[in-house]
Amino acid sequence: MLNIKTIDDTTINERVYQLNLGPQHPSTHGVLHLLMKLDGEVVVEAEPIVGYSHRGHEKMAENRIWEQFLPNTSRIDYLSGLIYNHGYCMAVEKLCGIEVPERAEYIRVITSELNRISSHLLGIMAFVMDIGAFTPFLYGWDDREHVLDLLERVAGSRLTYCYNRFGGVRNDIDREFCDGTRRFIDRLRGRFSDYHNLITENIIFIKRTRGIGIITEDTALDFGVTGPTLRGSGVGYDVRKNEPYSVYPEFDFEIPVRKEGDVMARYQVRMAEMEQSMNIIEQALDGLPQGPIRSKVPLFIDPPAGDCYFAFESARGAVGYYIVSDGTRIPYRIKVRTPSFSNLFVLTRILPGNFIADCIATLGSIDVVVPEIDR
Amino acid sequence: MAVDERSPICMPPNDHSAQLKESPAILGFAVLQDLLNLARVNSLWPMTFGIACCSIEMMAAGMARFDLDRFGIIFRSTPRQSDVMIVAGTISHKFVPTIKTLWEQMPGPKWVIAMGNCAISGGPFAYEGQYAIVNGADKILPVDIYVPGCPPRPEGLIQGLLQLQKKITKGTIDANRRAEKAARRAKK
Amino acid sequence: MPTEERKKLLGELKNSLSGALPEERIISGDYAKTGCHLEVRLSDAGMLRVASVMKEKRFYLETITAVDFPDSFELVYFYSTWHQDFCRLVARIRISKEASPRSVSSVYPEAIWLEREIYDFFGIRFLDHPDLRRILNPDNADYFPLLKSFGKTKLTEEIDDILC
Amino acid sequence: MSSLSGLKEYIKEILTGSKSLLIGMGITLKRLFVPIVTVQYPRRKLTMTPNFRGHIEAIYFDDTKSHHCIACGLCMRTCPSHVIKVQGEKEKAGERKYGRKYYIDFTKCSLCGLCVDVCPEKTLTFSHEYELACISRWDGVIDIMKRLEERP
Amino acid sequence: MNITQLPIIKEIYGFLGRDLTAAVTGILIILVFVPLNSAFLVWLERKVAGHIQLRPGPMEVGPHGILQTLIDAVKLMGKEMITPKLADKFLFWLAPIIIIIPAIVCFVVIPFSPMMQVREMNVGILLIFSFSSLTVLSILMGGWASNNKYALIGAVRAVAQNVAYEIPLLLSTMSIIIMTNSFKMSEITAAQSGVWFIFYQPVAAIIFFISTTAETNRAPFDLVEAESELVSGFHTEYTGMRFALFFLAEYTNMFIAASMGAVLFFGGWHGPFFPGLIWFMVKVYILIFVIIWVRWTFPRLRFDQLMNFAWKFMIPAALLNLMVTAVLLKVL
Repeated sequence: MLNIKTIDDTTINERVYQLNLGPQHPSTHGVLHLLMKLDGEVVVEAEPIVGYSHRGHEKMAENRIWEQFLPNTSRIDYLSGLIYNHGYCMAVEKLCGIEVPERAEYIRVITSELNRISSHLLGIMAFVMDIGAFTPFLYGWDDREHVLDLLERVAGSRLTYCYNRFGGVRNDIDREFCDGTRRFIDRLRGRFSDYHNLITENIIFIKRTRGIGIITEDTALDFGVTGPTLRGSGVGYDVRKNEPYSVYPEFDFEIPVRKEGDVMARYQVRMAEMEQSMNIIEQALDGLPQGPIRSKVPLFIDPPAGDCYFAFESARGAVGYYIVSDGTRIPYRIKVRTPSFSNLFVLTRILPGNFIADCIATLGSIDVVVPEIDR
Repeated sequence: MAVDERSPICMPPNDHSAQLKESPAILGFAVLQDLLNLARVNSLWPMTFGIACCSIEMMAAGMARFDLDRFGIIFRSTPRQSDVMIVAGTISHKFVPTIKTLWEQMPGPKWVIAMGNCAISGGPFAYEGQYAIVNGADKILPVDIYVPGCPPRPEGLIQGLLQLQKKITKGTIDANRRAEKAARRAKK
Repeated sequence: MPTEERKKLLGELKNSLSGALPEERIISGDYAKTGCHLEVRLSDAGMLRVASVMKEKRFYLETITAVDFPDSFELVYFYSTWHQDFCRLVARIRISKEASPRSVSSVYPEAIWLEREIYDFFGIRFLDHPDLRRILNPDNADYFPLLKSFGKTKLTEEIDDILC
Repeated sequence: MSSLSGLKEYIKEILTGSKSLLIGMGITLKRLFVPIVTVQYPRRKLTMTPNFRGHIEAIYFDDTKSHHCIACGLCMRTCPSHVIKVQGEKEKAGERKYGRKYYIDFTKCSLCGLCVDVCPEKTLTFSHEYELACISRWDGVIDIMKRLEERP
Repeated sequence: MNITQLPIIKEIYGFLGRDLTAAVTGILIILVFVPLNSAFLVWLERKVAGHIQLRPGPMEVGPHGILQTLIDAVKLMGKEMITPKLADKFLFWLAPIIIIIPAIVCFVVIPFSPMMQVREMNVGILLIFSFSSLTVLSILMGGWASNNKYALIGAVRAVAQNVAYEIPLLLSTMSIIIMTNSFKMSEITAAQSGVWFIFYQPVAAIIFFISTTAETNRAPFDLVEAESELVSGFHTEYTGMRFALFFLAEYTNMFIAASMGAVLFFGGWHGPFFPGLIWFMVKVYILIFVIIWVRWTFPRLRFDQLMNFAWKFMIPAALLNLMVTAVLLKVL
């Protein structure tokens, strides 16, 4: 019924041999370990082994007051740290019933979407590099540096942000940020044709990605796959649309969906999502209200006893914070549902029967961030 | 420098800077040694070895904006062909054997840079009750340069690499190793 | 957001759930406060039945987690839909500290890793689990870190040295 | 006829494929002549934005010719990783305390800015320092008061 | 003044005979030229790659980093040489030495200019082909002896790839050979004094270019050392100078392939105004630039696609081309 097997040394014979891909390997995006059984170059079984960057985030939450977990959230998934920041703040605000000024929500959405663009740029380009083209990676980074400049301007750091606060955000955005964002969006739109010519329409790229690593809808249901990986399989599920939070309902945007479920589809979904993010940012900048950026919140919050689940969409899929409070200043339990954890486990189902090169492409197209899996 | 006895910031047990003296020239080989050192500092090849957040900034340092290739620094994917190990990220207990193996696989002379606060001291993850991480790469590797920051900017890493170049050309590393050897011999 | 359709879906869900679990309590949740539309409190090993009902309705298993309360564990299962009319269901079960609950991994393969993680963190052993090993911590670890009784370990001592 | 149409497809694919390859090469050739974007770091440096977060430092106020730290210890308590150590003393009994010593261990800081936020006297800010590489782990311990004195 | 008029040279001539002297001096020149040339090529590659990627490439060592690769070589000499414990020690030691032999021998027959050819042979092209297929032997030896799975996969890939691409390479060259009726490099060059062969044989030129790229294991055919799949392929376990020899051989092979291309299709040393040597070098470096440019543009092929491409497209196309050439030659 389940074709999930774990790799067992005893079944190795002369024909089949074992290959450890990782934990240190150029294409495992950090310290992922793929244990594979190979017949020639064809994968017979594959098992991801995780935990090499387990840092105990959840235990740490139980040792700190609510505010002190804030910097950690952006280190769970360092590529979309602001989105995690945003989500954690919203979860705690939901638990405590804190109102957030509208301007703050707009700023949060703008920064989150910028972060999503930067994450997708890196994700796509790293995936293209895994396929063997090195130059697009640098072009993507060139664009990404502009996003990072913008985010550094408002949030103060390039990668691991701690920008959102309970009840608002830390700094207001200025005119230069707004203008810079618009300039960046124009620039990135111009660059898209280059990317399409250089990558999407390249015959080698198409040959390498079409029909590879297919995740069907049923497989996705079995494994709880979310995010662009799911939307490449023909399901238009996006937390921003299906379960709206923040001020997302006020914006007009689409959820890009591809039917094929292969590596190419996931790549295309990410490309289209960047365009949608740019639309959201433009609308948010146009409708940016005036007003305070942070509501009155006590220095240290004391949430009421109770629990709540809050879901939001990071660049990799549906994230959930399950928060249990016992009424003290210290969280009783914080569980983070991270999308890469579920997305990665699909590999055991879809990798067997593929070549090593396809495994690398599939892994790249799922776009995992290892500390997010390991927490 | 200690503030008081219950200081949360533990001060160094002994002064490290005392060891970092200029190296005396080794007999007639000083010129050769200098030439080799010059070659070494100008082609420090780090290993493609990212663990966590800092690895992204490490990549950024190699990309178009900062371009490590200007200094002759190119990333090699196999430890056999690399000179510098940039420990960029939190080291978990599960990962320690791997790091040690990688370090042993590198051919000498080799150096370590601890990039980011996690690799220096455990950083934000060193809290009471922590069970998963090693607080600092210097617990398992002989770290030469520390680049603090969470994560450090790419410029910070480049500055660290330039510091390492200085340290190599000054010969302080050789001097340290020789001092260690002499101490061991004296013990015997 | 189509509230009418959601009401219909919730009604159907309640029906089929109460068909499968005659003795269990099904409560409407307060979405604005807890983030869940429906809450099921299980008293015994009903999680497999809930899981198969949810699978039939094409819900996906969002996550499984455990909470270590002073006298018992609480296992929490979150299910939600991909449909436009969004709906989230939470199933809770209180188990004693020594109990071995049944695994839902035969219905949702995703649960294999999620339950391994719970075992890794809390030491809860799931019955009928195909591959119950450590997942995040080293294989030879002898601790369950997320237990409230998990105090300072040997590993933490050196960190404490630095802290003060 | 199917094989013929298959052959047609095949040839068409080869032609469009070669065209796409040539277009790709055109893009990289174009970039070969675009000016480089590199900031040649030790020679030229980027200017940091006003919000940039380096390690924290005390603000110099003109009215008191010093900082305003009252050694309340709020920053010490808020810090997630116990980075800050501050000590103050009273000049006379009954007066407010005045911060004398202020150390941060930057090698554990996570740059969250909670200390800056909670400071009641608003005397903390972020420096724009990022070149902090050092050869000893303890060089990361920064004496803020000393930095204030040595300020240009 | 003619260098052969010097008394000392005359004396040596008298002792050794003209041919042998020319051969010895030629080989000495080659031994100096090969490392310097590949150092320059590596620098060129890093520079071109840099500018394609909007960055400057090596800058700090020498003016615009021109001494970078020499410094790298000095460093690699000073590195520890590691032989893995479970490796086949003899083969592991032998592989880097074998790979350098064809790289040097092939230079013997390359006509740099009408005067500058170490040894004129009437089977020049055959010599290059036969020796360059030795490269794959060394790759196989290195990969096998390393006792590393990545290296082994890389080596096995290399063998299959080289076998597959040697056939279209030979077939496309054959269409030139039946046009000139000669295996001599200099005669082929001389036949192009009017029109370059690329205008007669564009299909053969394309096939030749693709196959040499594959033969020299350059992207998009660099499956042998595909970094994202096989870490570093067959030289994963090689350190220091041994690795440098593999690197040297790769770039020298690239030079040989480009000079073959220049001789076969671009008229060798022919060109107006300048001496033959300059024309030859310009043509070779332009070809090398194209190879580098291709490498930094395209993704890598998958292994089965690589083989399909060779057997299902390149070989039929090359055969067809050869047939058409033969028929036309007969008819005209």
